[in-house]
Amino acid sequence: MTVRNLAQALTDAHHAALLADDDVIVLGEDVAANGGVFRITDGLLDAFGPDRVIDTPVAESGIVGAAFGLAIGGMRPIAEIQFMGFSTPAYDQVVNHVARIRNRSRHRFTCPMVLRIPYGGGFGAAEHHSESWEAIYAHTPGLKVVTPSTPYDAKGLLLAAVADPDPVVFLEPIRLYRAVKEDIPDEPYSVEIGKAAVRREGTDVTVITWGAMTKEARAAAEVLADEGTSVELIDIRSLVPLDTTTITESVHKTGRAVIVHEAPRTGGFGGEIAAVIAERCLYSLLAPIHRVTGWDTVFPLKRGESLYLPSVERIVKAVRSTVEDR
Amino acid sequence: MTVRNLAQALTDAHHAALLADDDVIVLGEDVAANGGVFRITDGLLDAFGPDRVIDTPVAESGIVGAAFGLAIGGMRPIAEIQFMGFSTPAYDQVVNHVARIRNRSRHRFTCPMVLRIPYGGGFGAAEHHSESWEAIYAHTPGLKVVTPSTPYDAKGLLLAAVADPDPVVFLEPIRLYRAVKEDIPDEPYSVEIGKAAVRREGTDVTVITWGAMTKEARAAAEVLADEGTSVELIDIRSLVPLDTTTITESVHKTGRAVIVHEAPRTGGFGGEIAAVIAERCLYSLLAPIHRVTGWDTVFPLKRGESLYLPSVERIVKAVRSTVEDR
Amino acid sequence: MDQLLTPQGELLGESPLPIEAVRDLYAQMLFSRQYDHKSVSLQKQGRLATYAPFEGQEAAQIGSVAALRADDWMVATYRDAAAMWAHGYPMDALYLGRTGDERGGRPPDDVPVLPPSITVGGHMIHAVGLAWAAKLRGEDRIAITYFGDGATSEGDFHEAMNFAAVYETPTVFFCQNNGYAISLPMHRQTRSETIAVKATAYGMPGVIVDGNDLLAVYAATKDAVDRARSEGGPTLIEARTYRIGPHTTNDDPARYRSADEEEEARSRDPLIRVKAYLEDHDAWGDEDEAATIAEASAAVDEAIASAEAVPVPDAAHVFGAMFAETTLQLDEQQSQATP
Amino acid sequence: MDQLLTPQGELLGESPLPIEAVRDLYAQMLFSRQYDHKSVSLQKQGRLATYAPFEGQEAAQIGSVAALRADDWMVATYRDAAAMWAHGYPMDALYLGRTGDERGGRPPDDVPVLPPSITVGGHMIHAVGLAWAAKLRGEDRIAITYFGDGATSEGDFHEAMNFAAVYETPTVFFCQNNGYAISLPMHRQTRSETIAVKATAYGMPGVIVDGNDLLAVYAATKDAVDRARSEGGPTLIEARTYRIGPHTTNDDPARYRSADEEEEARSRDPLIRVKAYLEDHDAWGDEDEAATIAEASAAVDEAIASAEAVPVPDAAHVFGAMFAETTLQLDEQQSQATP
Ligand SMILES: Cc1ncc(C[n+]2csc(CCOP(=O)(O)OP(=O)(O)O)c2C)c(N)n1
Ligand SMILES: Cc1ncc(C[n+]2csc(CCOP(=O)(O)OP(=O)(O)O)c2C)c(N)n1
Ligand SMILES: [Mg+2]
Ligand SMILES: [Mg+2]
Repeated sequence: MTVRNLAQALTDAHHAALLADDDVIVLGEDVAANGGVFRITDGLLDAFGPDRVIDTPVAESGIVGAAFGLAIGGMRPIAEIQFMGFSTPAYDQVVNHVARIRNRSRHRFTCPMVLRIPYGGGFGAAEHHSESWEAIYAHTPGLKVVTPSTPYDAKGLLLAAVADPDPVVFLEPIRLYRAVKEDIPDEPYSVEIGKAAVRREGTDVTVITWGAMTKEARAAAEVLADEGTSVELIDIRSLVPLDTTTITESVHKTGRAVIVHEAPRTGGFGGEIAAVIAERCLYSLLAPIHRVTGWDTVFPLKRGESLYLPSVERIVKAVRSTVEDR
Repeated sequence: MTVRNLAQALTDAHHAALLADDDVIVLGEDVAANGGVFRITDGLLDAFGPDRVIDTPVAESGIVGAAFGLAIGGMRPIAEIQFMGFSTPAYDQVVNHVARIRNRSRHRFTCPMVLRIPYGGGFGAAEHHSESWEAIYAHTPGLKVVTPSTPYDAKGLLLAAVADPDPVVFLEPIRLYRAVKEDIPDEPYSVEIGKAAVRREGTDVTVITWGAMTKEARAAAEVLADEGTSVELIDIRSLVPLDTTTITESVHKTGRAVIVHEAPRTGGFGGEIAAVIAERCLYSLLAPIHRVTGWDTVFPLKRGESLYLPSVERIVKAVRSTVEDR
Repeated sequence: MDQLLTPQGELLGESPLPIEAVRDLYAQMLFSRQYDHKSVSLQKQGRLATYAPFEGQEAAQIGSVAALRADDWMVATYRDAAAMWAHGYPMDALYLGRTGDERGGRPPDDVPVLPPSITVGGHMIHAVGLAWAAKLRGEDRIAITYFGDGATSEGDFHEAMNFAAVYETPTVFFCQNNGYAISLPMHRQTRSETIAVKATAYGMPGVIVDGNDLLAVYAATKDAVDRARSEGGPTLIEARTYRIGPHTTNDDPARYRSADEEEEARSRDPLIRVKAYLEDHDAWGDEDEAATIAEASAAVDEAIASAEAVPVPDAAHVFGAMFAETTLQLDEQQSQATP
Repeated sequence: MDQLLTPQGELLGESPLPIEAVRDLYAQMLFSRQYDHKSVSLQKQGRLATYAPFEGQEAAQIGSVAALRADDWMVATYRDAAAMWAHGYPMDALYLGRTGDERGGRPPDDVPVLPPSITVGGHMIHAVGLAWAAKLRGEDRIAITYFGDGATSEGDFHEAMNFAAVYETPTVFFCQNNGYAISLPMHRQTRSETIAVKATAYGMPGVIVDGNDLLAVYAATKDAVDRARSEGGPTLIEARTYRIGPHTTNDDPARYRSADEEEEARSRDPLIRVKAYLEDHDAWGDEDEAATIAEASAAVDEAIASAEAVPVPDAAHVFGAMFAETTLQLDEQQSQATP
């Protein structure tokens, strides 16, 4: 066991994956010599050489399209996009090719690749560096979409993603890279894709979230506990496949649900979760389902960021009104 | 007044828009000499000439990016993408540039353009020709997203979109192009963007849909009426801005809601509507909110299509179980 | 522009192929044309979904495939059925796909041909990735990708060419310049004189060949394939040809080109000159022609019959190939889809 | 590679600009460098968000802008503050933007400069659209777009170049080839010998100029601008320069390039040769240098002060510029955002 933050856990997972399977390669902009803009791939070039850790030109569609061909050709590429805001030039390759080849070839050709995308805001970044577009990937049949909120999950989910026979979009909450640490095993292990994690058990209200918001939600749960409200906190971890069982069981128990995400509200993945609850838990619901989300605006620059991001306060407020409601 | 089908109403609207304002131009693949793959722009080249009706190379990102510059430069471009499945190469231009310029320049530069995208299935098309990706556009702050289901709305919404000071993604239900006709005014008129249409008043259950599914839902409502179930049918017409008032008022009245869309269920825009209802109408709800949607699969080719598309039967079945539920 | 056979069928210089091989390839061209013509009429009868005819492009497709090895990767388009078939993709699978059935997208395990790309431009980089994989794995295979003049306007063409050059992947970029992107003529798609010259932007060799000349196409492709195989990197080939038919069965070429132009193009029909060449060398006669066409016709009919014999799909068909293992959501939905 | 001033400042041939004009441009270069240096230290103090220094690229930016008219469109990037400022974008607005405030994205109404593009590649086509609009509207304006070597790898570069050529828009594509895309050196981004040669793929003229040579940059840009203005269509200019500083204040160049290389580059500092040239012509002295630097320093400090004086934004700032008219959703959300 070693204490690692989420970024270090990801680096550790890369080492393990490259060591375990010669077909695994890493490609992306500045991932080799530079070790990646977030240093996630730092040290991999020295350890595994330029045939396995590959710097690419600035061409996201090319990166994903090449990875697609590499995967069909027998490799296991881990492709990095520097920030989610720069994933859109590759969006066509992802939805029209990566997500479809198994279906259109009836299992004959498959694309076991991992598409790593750092996402989310909260660090005063420049424009286009703080997006949360998980919903546009989750709405694409043929992709699995996961996002870790702990170092343990970061390593386990990335290794599971590399081992997965299908393409996995691996979303990394930038704000948590260095904000969360814990003791994690040095040996390889995997965390099952498609299972939510109950971060805290509770009886009064279910708070459902993922990625960086898990940290805010944990803090909110503390505050609420002090005022006597027992929060059950679910970190879905996997948007696709979604662990509806864990969600519905919890809401049946608590009768209340608050969904928290950083992405803009309209069309955000919170809508999907609310729909699942409204479809399956209606008779258990004691109060309206609340969403605490980013607004339907462009993600603001540094000086306006705090006005946009769901805060501990906003989560606490929403939970309070939910439990008061009847 | 002239009887026109939805396609003819769109052609009529193009004539009106080009006639009314010299800054209006039309560009896209095969829109000029060929009149567009669906003949929507047929006759425009002869009427307005090659400076206003422009064939482009096969380059969707270029089409939208050029239209963006043209719009900032004072023109009012109507850009056509041939099928929604081919809109993804332009997705980066749409979300990172078109949708943002007003905000990032604080109103100094604006992009009054219309992006026309034929969408949806049901006509046995080749791969990539039947997608319903409205949710990925509706989740992008800065865009308005509309879709007509009648010839009257087709003309009125398109003229409203051209007149709008902001970018409008105009989604055209391919299956309805020639499937619906009605008498529409010959002179220009506009239909307000952001207002839903109640296609049928009812008391037992609210069915909410848009685009091609409006036709199936109407037929389902007939069947249900014969069995004594009174359906209130809402065609939202505009996904962004969404007319939540019309939706919530109806559900408060009926106490039941069924949402119908063609897109895959997970992450579809139906989730947003269910979330709005679960947030605002919970205490009026007598039954779970049902979604009748496409499946979480790639849109099937001709021979499998009928297994995928929401049918009158599936809608009727869902409404029945909703009204029986208590 | 490289040419070895004049439109009249006289040989300029010497043939890169023995006469028997040319006979076989000519037979393949006749097979392809049968496939193409029958596809058009089947579509008219509503038995196929939209079809994209390749009439006039047989020399480009058959001649280039002749330069490949059986295990070389192929990534082609909706208009390249002749090339795919010549490389081992079964005709019945091609037909099955065109009836609107995903099962047509699965070639036999030993056929390294991806299902045809319907999107324009996105597939070229896949041939770069496949060739790169072969290189990294030390496999002695190359990858060829087929695309049209219109596809060169897409940004993905640029990125594919650049990646292939930067990583020196064994990829052959085979462009069939048939003069049009649906209704847009080549000279309005780009201001470069040729497609081949675009290779300069990537430090890649670019060659132009008469795409209606079976032998010249073979020779040019063989050069490129040999270069790729011997670690010489990628090549762009521009095969100048013409789409004699409509863009697809939904298209009306009269809207954008003249009957004279089409007539003139027909006179350059790629089959004519090969036949003339073979006849001049007493390697082909009317009975060969008749027998081969009859054989082709029968083979095509058989392929159609077996495609149409495939039972209508059920729900499992729609849900069964999304992932290696199904998901909770897919299971739930499949049960809802099965009344 | 075109050169008019040697690194030592001797003039080859004759100057395209009168000496007074060169004096002004040199003063602009000094202003720009003040801006750049102060930005780096402000960022270190946490008073600016990430900053992308342009030190070493002053001749390319100031020299090219000198060839523009006030109403010509400019579409540039995060590294082109000098060009934007020289074309009228106020320094305080540039600083405001860099503190992380959208209000910095709004130049005065008579300044035809778009806010800097942060995404790489997507903005070039905007200069094509703007130039096209001017052409369609009969306005006598051209559009120039600035981008780096790395941006030429994006598919959007290809589509922008192609559209500009096909529609003959009055667009100048000004590439500052500063040797790197973050850590990736130019020769690993593409296999073409130069960026300029890529113009061939579009039938467009492409020229290479010493980007550290103020006069050569001016001359080359003037040619391209004149061609565009006289309906001669677009031009690609490759200005060979070097990014002396890090990619951004988050970047550590030691990871991918040597100190020697940086040293050698510093010796080609674009300011040195202009100063030497002016001094040789007794058009500049130490007092001019000192006075101008002092003036620049004061102007920059003032710009910083006024940027930092802008009050912290409220909710209206976040919601107020999404559409011309607000929506129900935005109103509801804004009220929720205002405690
Ligand atoms: C990304 C994308 N955009 C548009 C289309 C519609 N489309 C199908 S074929 C075609 C023209 C392609 O021309 P070319 O590359 O020359 O191939 P050809 O059809 O002539 O063989 C277009 C625009 C598409 N399939 N994909
Ligand atoms: C679409 C996109 N991909 C990646 C990035 C991250 N990024 C910012 S600058 C840069 C390198 C650009 O290099 P170049 O075009 O040479 O410009 P320079 O920074 O050298 O001035 C990259 C990859 C981005 N901003 N946008
Ligand atoms: Mg073509
Ligand atoms: Mg650079």
